Amino acid sequence: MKVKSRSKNGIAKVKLLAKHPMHTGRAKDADGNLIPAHHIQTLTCEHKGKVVLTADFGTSVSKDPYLAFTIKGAESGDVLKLSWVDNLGESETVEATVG
Amino acid sequence: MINRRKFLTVLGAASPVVAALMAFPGTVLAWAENAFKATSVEDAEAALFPGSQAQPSGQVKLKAPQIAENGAVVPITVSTDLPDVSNISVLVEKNPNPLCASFKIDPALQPEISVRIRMGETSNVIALVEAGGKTYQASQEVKVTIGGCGG
Amino acid sequence: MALVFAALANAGPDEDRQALVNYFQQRSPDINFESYIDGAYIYDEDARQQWLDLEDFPPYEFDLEEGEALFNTPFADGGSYADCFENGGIAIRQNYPKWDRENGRVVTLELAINECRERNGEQPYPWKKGELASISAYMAYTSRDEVFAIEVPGDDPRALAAYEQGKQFFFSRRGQLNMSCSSCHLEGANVRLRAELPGPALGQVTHFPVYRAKWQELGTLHRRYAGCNEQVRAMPFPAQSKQYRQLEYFQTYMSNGLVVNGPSSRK
Amino acid sequence: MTRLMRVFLLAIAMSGMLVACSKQDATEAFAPATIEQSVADPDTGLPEPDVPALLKQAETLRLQAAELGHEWSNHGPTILAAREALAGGDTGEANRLASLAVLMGEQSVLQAKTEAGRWRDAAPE
Repeated sequence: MKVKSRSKNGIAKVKLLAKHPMHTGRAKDADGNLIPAHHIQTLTCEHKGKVVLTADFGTSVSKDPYLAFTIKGAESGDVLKLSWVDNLGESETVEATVG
Repeated sequence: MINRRKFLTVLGAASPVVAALMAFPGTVLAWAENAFKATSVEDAEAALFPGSQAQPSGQVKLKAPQIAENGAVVPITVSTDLPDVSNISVLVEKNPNPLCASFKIDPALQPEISVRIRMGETSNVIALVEAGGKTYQASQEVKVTIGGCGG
Repeated sequence: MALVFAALANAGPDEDRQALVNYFQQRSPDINFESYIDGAYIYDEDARQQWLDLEDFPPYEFDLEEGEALFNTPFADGGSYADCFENGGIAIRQNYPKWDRENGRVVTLELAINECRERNGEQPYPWKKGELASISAYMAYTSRDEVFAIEVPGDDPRALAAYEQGKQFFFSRRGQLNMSCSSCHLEGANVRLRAELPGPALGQVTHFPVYRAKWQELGTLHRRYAGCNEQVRAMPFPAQSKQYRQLEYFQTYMSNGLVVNGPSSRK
Repeated sequence: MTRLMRVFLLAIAMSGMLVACSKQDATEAFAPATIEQSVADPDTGLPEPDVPALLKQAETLRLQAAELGHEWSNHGPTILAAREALAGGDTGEANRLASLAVLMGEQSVLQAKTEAGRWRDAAPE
C-alpha cells in the first residue's frame, strides 16, 4: 500500500493505492480457466485510535484500488493506520505520517 | 503532469512508517455480502439501506467522465453538502453486481470520496448518500467504448 | 487539409523535425510546443481530466518502486547498472536511442539495459513488460524534465541511413488496412477514428514506457509498436528488431526539444 | 463487427487516398476492402481449381512480402485455414481461401513496392 497525506489548517487529504489484483471471478486465464474472485473486502483508516473510514469493496473496484478522502482534525505528524483484508483472508496494514 | 521534484516532495511528506503483513483489527463490521452479491440496483439498495427509498438530490455531487477512457479504470468522486452523512455508496447499474463500493463515513471525515471503478459497458453510475437516516441519490451516464488504439 | 506533402530533397533530420513542429503549429495554433508531451490528452478535455486524475496517484508507482529496487541491486559478479551508463544511469533517458558507432547500430535504452545484464553474466529480461519495463520506467523517471537530445552524427553516413530507414517505416503504409504510422498520428491526429482520437506524432515517445489500462500493466514502446502494427493487420516485427529500433530513433529525434515525462498512464 | 470493420476500412482507404494518394496512378492504387467480395464467388464454371498450386503461390508471395517488411498479419492464418479446409475435404472453401491468400500476397507485395516509391510524399515539408 502506498499512502500520500498532507494536512492544511487541520484538514488532511489522504490518497492511497493498494496493490491487489482485484480478480472479479469472471475473467479467464490464458488456458481458459476461470480465475477465482480475489478482491479486497474491507479497507479501514484509523486516526488517533478511532476508525474514521470503513470502505467495503466488491469486485468492481479497479485493480490496485485507489481511494482518496479527507479527515478533519488531522495535523501534520499525526499517524494514520490503514489496513485492508480480502476475501481470502490476506491483509496488509501500513502506518503513514501526515505531512 | 506532475514533475519529478514536486512528486518527490509529496512522497517525502508521507513516508509510510510500517509496511508489514499484520493481523487485521477485529473491530470492523462484517462485509455486506447481500448488498455486494445483489444483481440489481434495487436489491443492492434494499440490502444496504433496508426500508429506505433514495430520493434524487442536487446536494449529492457525482463527478464522473462522459466517456470513460477505459472501462477498467473509471475515476469517480462523490461529495455532498448534506449534514449528518453516514454512508456513501457507488453503484454501476449494468455491472453484473451493481454495488462497487460502500463507505461508512465517520463525523471526522469530510463527505467526499474518490475511487476508481470498473465498468463493463455504458451505464448509469449511481451515487447513494445516507444522511440523517434518509437516502439520497445522484446518477450520471458514463459511456464505455471498446477501445482499439489509444496512446 | 492545405498541407504540402512533398519530397524532402536535401533535408536533414533537423529540417524534418522543424517541418513536423511547423505542421502541428499550423494545424493547432493554440497548442504550445511544450504541451505535445501529453499526447492525445491535449485534444480532449474529458479524457485529459481522467488522465490527470490517474496521474495524481498513477498506477505505475508500484512499477517505479520495483524498477528502483532492481536498478540498485548489484549483479552476482559485483557489477551494477550504474557502471554501464554515463552519470550512473541517472537522468540520461533523454539521450536514448544512441548511435553506436563501433557496431554501426541504434541502441535503445532497453537494449542497453539488457546488454548491461549480459556483460555482467545475467540473463536478459523479456523485452516487452515486467522487470525491463520497470527499470526503464525508473530510469525515465529520474530523467523527468530533461530535454530530449538525440544525435544523428553527421560524420557517420550509417547513422543517417538508420534514421532515414526509421523515417521510411513511419511513413510507409502497411497491413491489410493499408495504414502507416503517419496515417493515424500525422494526418489522423485529433481526428476521430471510430471512438479513438489518435495522438500527435510530435512528442509521441516522450512518455514511454506506459502503463496502459488496456494492458493493466506497464509495457515498453516496442510492445506498443507491435500492437499498432497488428491493429492495421500488418505482421509485427520483434521487439528490438532493427526496424523498431530505427523507428524509435526517428521518432525520438522528432521529440528533440521536448522533455522526458515517462513513465505515464494511457488508456 | 465485420461489417463495421469494412466500413472503417473503406473510410480509411478513402481518407488515405484523399490525403496522400493524389499523385498515385489508378493502376497502382488498391483498395483492400474489396478483396473479399472479389473472390467471394468461386462458382464461376471455370475448370477444377488446383488448390495446392494456389497455396504454393500464396506462400511464395507471403515470404516475398515478409522479405520486404510488408507481410500482412492475417495472410499466414488465411493460408493455414485454406490448408485445413483442403484437408477436411471442403474444396470449394479451400479454393476460396487459397485464392484470397494469393490475392493478399499480391496486394502485400504491391503495397511494399508502391510504398517504397511513395513514402517520401507523405512527409511534411
